[in-house]
Amino acid sequence: MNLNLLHISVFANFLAFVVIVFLPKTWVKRSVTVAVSFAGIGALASTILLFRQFSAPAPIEWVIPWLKWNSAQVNVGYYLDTLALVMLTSVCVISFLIQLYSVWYMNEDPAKKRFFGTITFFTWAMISFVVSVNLFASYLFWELIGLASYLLIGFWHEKASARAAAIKAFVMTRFGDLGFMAAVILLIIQVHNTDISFLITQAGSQLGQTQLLIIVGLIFLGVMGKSAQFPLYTWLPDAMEGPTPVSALIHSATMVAAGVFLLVRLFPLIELSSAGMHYICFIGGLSSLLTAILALLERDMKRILAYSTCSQLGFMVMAVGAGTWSGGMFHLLTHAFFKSMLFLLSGYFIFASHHSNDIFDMAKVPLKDKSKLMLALLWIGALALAGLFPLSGFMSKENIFGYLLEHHHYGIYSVALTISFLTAYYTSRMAFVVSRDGHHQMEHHTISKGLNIALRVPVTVLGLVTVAGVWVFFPWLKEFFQLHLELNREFWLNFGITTTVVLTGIGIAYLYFGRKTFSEKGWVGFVPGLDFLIAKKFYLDIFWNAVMQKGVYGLAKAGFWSEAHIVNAAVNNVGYACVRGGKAVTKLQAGEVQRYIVIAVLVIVAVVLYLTFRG
Amino acid sequence: MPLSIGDLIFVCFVGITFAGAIMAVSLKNIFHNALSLALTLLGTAGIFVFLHCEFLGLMQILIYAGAISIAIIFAVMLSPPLSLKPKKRSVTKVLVSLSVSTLTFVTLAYIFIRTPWPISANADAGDFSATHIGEILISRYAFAFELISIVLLVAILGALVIAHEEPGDRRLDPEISLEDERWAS
Amino acid sequence: MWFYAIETILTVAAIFFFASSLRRDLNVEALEKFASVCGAVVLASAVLSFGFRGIFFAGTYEMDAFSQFVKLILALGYFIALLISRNIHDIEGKYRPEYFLFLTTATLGMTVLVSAKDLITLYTGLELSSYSLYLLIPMRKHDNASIEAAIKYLIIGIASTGVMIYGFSLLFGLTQTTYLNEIAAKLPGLIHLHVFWVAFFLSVVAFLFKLSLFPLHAWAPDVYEGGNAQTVGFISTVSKVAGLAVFIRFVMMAGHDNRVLEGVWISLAIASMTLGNLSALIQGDMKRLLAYSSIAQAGYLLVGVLCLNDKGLSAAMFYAAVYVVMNFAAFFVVTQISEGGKNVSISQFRGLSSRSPLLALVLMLALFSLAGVPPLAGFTGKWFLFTAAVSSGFKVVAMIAIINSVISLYYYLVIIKEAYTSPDQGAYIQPLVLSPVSRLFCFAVILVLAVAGFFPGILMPLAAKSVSMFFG
Amino acid sequence: MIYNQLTPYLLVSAVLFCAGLYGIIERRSLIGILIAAELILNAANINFLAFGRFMDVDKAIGQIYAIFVIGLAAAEVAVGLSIVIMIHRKFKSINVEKLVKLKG
Amino acid sequence: MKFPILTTILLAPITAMILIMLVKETQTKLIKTLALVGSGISFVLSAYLVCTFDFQHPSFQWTEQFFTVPGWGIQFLLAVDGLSIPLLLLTSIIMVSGVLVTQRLTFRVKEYFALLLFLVSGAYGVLLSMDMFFFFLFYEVAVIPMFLLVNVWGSGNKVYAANKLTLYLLAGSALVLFGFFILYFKSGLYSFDLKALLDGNIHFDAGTQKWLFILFLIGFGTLAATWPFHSWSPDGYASAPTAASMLHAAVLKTLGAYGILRVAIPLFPEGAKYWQPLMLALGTINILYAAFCVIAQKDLKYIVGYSCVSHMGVVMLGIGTLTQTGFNGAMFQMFSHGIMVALLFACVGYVYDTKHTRNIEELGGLFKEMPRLSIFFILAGLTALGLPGLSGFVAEFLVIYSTYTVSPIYGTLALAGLVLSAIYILRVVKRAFWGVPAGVVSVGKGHGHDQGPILAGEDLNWSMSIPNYLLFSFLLVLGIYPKLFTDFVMQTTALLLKGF
Repeated sequence: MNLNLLHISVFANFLAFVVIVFLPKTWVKRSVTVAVSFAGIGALASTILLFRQFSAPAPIEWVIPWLKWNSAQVNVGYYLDTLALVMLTSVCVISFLIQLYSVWYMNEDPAKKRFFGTITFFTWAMISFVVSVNLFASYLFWELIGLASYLLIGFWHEKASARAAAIKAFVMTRFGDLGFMAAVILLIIQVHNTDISFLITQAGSQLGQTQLLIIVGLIFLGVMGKSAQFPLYTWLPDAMEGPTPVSALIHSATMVAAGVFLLVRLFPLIELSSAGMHYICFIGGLSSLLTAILALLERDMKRILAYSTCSQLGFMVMAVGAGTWSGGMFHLLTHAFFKSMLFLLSGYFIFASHHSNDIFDMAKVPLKDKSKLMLALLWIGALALAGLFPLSGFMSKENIFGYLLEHHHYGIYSVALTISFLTAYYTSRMAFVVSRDGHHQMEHHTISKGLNIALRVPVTVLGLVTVAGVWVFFPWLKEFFQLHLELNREFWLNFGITTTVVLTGIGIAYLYFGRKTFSEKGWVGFVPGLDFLIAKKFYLDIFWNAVMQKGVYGLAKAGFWSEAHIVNAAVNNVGYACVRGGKAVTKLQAGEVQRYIVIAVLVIVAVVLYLTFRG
Repeated sequence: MPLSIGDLIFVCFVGITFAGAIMAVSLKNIFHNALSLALTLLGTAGIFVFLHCEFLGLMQILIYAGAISIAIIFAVMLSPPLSLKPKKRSVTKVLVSLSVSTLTFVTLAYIFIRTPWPISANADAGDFSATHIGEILISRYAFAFELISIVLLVAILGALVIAHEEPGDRRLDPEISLEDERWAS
Repeated sequence: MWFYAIETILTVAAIFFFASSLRRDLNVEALEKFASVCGAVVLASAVLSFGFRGIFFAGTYEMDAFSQFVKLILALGYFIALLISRNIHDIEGKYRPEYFLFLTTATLGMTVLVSAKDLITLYTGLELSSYSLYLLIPMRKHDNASIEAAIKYLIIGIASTGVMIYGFSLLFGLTQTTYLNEIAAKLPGLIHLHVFWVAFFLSVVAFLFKLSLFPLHAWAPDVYEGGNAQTVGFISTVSKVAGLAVFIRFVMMAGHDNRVLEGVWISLAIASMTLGNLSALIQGDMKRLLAYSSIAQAGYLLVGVLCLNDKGLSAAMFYAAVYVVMNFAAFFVVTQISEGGKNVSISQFRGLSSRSPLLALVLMLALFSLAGVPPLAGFTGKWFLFTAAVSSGFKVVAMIAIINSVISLYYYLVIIKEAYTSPDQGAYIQPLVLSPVSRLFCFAVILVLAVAGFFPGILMPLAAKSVSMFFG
Repeated sequence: MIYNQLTPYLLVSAVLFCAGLYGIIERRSLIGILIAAELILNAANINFLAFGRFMDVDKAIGQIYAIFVIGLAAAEVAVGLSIVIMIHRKFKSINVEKLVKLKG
Repeated sequence: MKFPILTTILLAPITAMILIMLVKETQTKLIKTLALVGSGISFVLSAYLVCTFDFQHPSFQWTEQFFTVPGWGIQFLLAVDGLSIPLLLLTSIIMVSGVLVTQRLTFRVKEYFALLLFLVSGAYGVLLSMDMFFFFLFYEVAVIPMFLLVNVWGSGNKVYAANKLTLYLLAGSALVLFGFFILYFKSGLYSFDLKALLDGNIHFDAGTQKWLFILFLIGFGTLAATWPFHSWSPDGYASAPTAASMLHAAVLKTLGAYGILRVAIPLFPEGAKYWQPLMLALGTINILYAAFCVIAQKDLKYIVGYSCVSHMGVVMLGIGTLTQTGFNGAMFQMFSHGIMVALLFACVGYVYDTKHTRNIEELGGLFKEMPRLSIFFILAGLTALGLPGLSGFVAEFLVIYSTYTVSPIYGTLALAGLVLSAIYILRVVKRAFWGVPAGVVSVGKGHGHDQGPILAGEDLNWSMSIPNYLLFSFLLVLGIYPKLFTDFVMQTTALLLKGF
């Protein structure tokens, strides 16, 4: 029964994809219905599965052999323990909600069919990645996730920026993916088995410390790509070129979540390499900090959210690197819900401000033209992101802080605090600005009733989860994630510190943006050089552009040149040499018969001399 | 080594032959060349006699010195402006030809002198007579003898066909003159 | 008397042509038809007398397996030559009997050449064929090139024959006989003498000339360009095969375990192949190109001969046999394309496939076969040649030959490209109508080239049998 | 007794041979070339007869060789001359150096 | 006597060719039907062979022998094993789709199909022949028709391309030819029987092995477009008509690699070991160099051509590992790459015939204009960049995996090739397929005669996309369930290593 439910949750989206592919071109509406209803079935099945399977003693395993060669075998199938289960459910549910939302958002897009086809495919790939039995199979779906995100980011391919962003996303993540692939290959070579259950239990003991470090490093390279870690995060802000639901999906439960999930999934293996852990922690913290800084001056709402995603992902990675898989994972879960909600809301506000992403344009829209519900949810989401009690974000962050304190990682703790402060500042900056009452008169958009549901239901559900979800499921979560939320002295100390930091952040944001007059840059303008660095995006985009332009395209041009001037020239010259030889030889054939005879006689005499004087 | 009379005569014939040969290839006038060739052939006939081949010597004079030379002279006569206006020799060509033929001669002479020829002890004992030649010719070499008649037939007929003057040939069409580059189509 | 089938029939044919040359009211068409029939009869007699063996005229003339096989090839070439000698535009009708006569006597001379076991007979046969060919070239009317070609041919010919007869005289001095068998018998006492090898080499110079091998190749391009296509086709195939046959006889007379001249043959083969192929690369006239190609082909043949074993010789004979067909086929296409018997430049092949697909196909197959492209006879022949060369230890020669055949492919490809490229837009395409006999000939060529290429098992045993007599 | 030795004859023939060779490659006149070719054949003839005399061989054979050479030389000259005459008729010249249209 | 199925596979296209030559030029329908029937028969029979093939049995099956040349060790011997049978299927698939793709041809139809059938019969012959004479015979038969196909039906700089392609390949094959003669001689068998040679446990001494191996490597490698002997391939394909490019890129290149696996590896194990570093290096250079070259290209056909070269590098790398997995991967790549590149060429050919340009800077928005075609192109492109779920990934994984077992450095470099392939494929998709349709279509001067005029912007219709579906289905099926394929070659590739 549980296996069947699992089948349903995994293949519901896939089925939708297949059906949509084979639907005739003109059946656009029906394809939307198919997608949403199948996703709904999947979400339902996974939720039921969550309740039935959560406390089950043994994971579901279901295996079919896929590829075999002399030294190893690769299987595909399910390995569903609680970790995967939780992830599965959240992916299914969030994806369903986002698809529902897309019914509104994509209503007028002619290419809806393609959109829903791809998004169901995307969801399926992510789900399959999550439940995959084998690391190799995980890799397969990992790549498919990349493909789907590529197709979705480039969905509006008429825009040059969308095309560029899609390629950037795919190539940069692929760069990381190859690390993953190399890791898989090395694992196969070293331990001949890449089953997840094997890797997290026995593989570590069969590997030396160096091998382990290499493998962990390579896996983390994949994570850096997918989860947008320094220095590969630059694709993520650009990925905002896709439709907003896509951003919501990519930034919450799929794509970027895959990286962190992979880290958590393999945590027992990764944990064994302390150097690897340090490295992961460092990279996570660095990315988190840098992207948080980048968000400080951003005006594009979606990009702010994107940077915040990077930052939060870095935060999770840092937590995992610091040694708490549960901290990372739990934050991933809570973050998935409120971040997807924020993105969906951004879709609404962009719509409300006549398709401008700029928060200061949104500020110009009169308050009465903004839905109160949406504003409320925006604040909920923003504060959850900032980590304010009692929202889900608070809980998951507090968990991490608690762990850090408990294990005396004070350095990391302080970095985390800084990030927390920055997060609180820029999220509330965004919320303050968006919820301003503007005076620009704009004609009011009306949203038809059916669509209204599609718009409101998903965000409301996500909002509810953000507010109440963790509290409802608290006992389960606490048990499973071993949350560091004992109400002891340290907890209160921690609570005090973090709340102070968050409130300070919000307060500063209020000072600059909450009142009647506001400055665009806020306090950042006072820090010398910071705005410059932000404007240059820490030179990272420039660096990667240079790698692309100077490196790859430079080499391409070099290849082109050598092709023309070395390889082809060599071949052509052989031909020319033959022709030249022909011309030279025919000089002997000058038409004078006596010359012919002289040549012949000379050769004959030479032969005669040879015959006379040989040996 | 003292020279006998025979030697002297032999040397005379050789001298005639050489002189004729050299004149035949070096004089500029074709007519003189042809005459020199006849001289050479005469000299050669004399040498043949020294080789006990009187019959061949006769044949040489009859066929060669007679028929061939006359045929050549005939050709010379037939073609009025045939005698080229003596042009200057190309020095390069003479040098090249001279060195090539000298090289050849040196090579041949070296070989001939170095070779231990299997000379028979009683060299002059055999039957050199024309009768014997005739016997062998129509027995052993009968087939070749028959064949040579076909060769001669072909040669004569061919000469007739090729040298036959077409009515229109005299009028030389300037388009197909030697200077025209196009006739090689 | 029918032992001499081919020779007799050729002589009778010669007499007939001679008689018809005396007639004033000549029906050229009837004569051409008769000539074709005559060729067929000669071919048939060659087939019938294939198995005949015998020694005649006091040992000067012998029909053995080798000579009969070669005569079969010669008769085939003769037949093809007469078959394609219809509607010759560049030889006047009134000279047609002489044309056929000289072709016939040339063939007769060659049959004598391959059967002669005596140097005098051989010399006579050689001269008979040579003179006939010298006379054929200038018969092309109104074309000064043909006369120039003829005199060049003649001069080089008589020079090489002179060298040969000088060599014969030395051979005579050393062996005191004119019989090939007796010369062979006396060899053991002579092979240590340098002068013997000199004499031997000088003796084969005229055959190198017939084969158009380096260094006596130089007449070929000029003669091919100057002569009319049928004659030149005949010279490049039949005459070459005869030269090859007598060359093989000479070389085998010196013994198959004797490697004194090996280095010479190798050098000549390599020089011929390379020179021929490189020169052909830059040619514009089709016949001239074929001349250079035939020089190269002679080089390939020599590769087979220099192995001096049954493999090499049978490969050479196989190749010679298919060479006759493919080279004649190429010349046949030239005769069909040429306008009024004029020379054909390569650009004139353009659009041939639209004018006559069959002819284009024949051209392509013939040229590919010459280039050694499978599955055609030329490929199989080369395969045998190179197999023989490698297994006799001549790896470098084989490699050079293979490289050469790649180079040669270029100029064949250029022609084929022209033939198959569509004519320029707006260009008037004159369809080429082939006579039924020509069509039949085309089909026969295609069949032969394909079958001999793919089923070498048919022809190869014959070739192998013909040379096996050299190896006891 | 020079004339009773083989080598002098051979040397004479070599001289004739080389003179002929020289003529063939040097002469401008086509008839000159034909004449030179005759010298080569004569050189061979001297050889045949000399070998015929000095070697242990049927004395007729060398002579028969020579007879054939003479006979064929006659045919050769006939053929050659006919072509030369034709050349003269067409080109008004028998200079071999002018016959260089066929080349390349 | 059992039905001579292999001979029938070989004879079907030849018979069709002869029949076509006898048909009148104007009966194009009949000609096309004949071509389809001829290639269809081979397809059905090879599919039948695949189904009935006993893949547990490593050595030759279905042996057929007909005639011999006494004294020369030549015989007409046909047989298949695990190496040849997948490629046989590949050939027939490509041929059928090639014929289907060319249904609109109106220019010199008769000759076109005759040549195409001739070419494919050569390919069959190479795969089936177990005698070096016939192997080589068919090898060149497969190479030669391309010359006319490019010259007559090609486009662009076709004369140069045709000459280069033909001469280059024949120069390469000259080495092979030479090698065969040496084998004939050195093996001591004095026979061209390849089967006997392979079964005979003949050991060549180390020195011989070394130079013979490199001879065959370069000889066959030229056909497999090994760097630096690859330059015929992009030029040739850019100029060739669609079906010819398909067949050539898919089948003929594969034959080069097949030759190495068939002849060089099992006969010269020590030579292979000696030259292994070279093979690895060449394979890697092939992958990277060609990938960089693609990035700089603008012509769609050049792009596909160079990517084809890059992918053949994977094959070479797989062979160079000298491991069973590597061989499996190489075989897998041959098959998958063949199908993929055929699909790519089919799409590009259609684009060119429709838009009369192949310059990606002049194209754009094809996805809007012809979505079905674009999807096929993109899917094939995704196979090219090694996307899991499509067959290209499995092949590249197997090869890279085995490369890692031999040399992690080359493995890593090969991995980098995957990034590059992503860059170039996506670049094409971005420039040519995405975006808004380019307004002005410039009609190129030397456009080919491959197909009749098509209205600008018309998408593939159902019947035209049948070959695309056919090809893609193989990419998908093998990508999803690769065991189907690897089971076939497993036993035979193990046998290849018996001398190691």
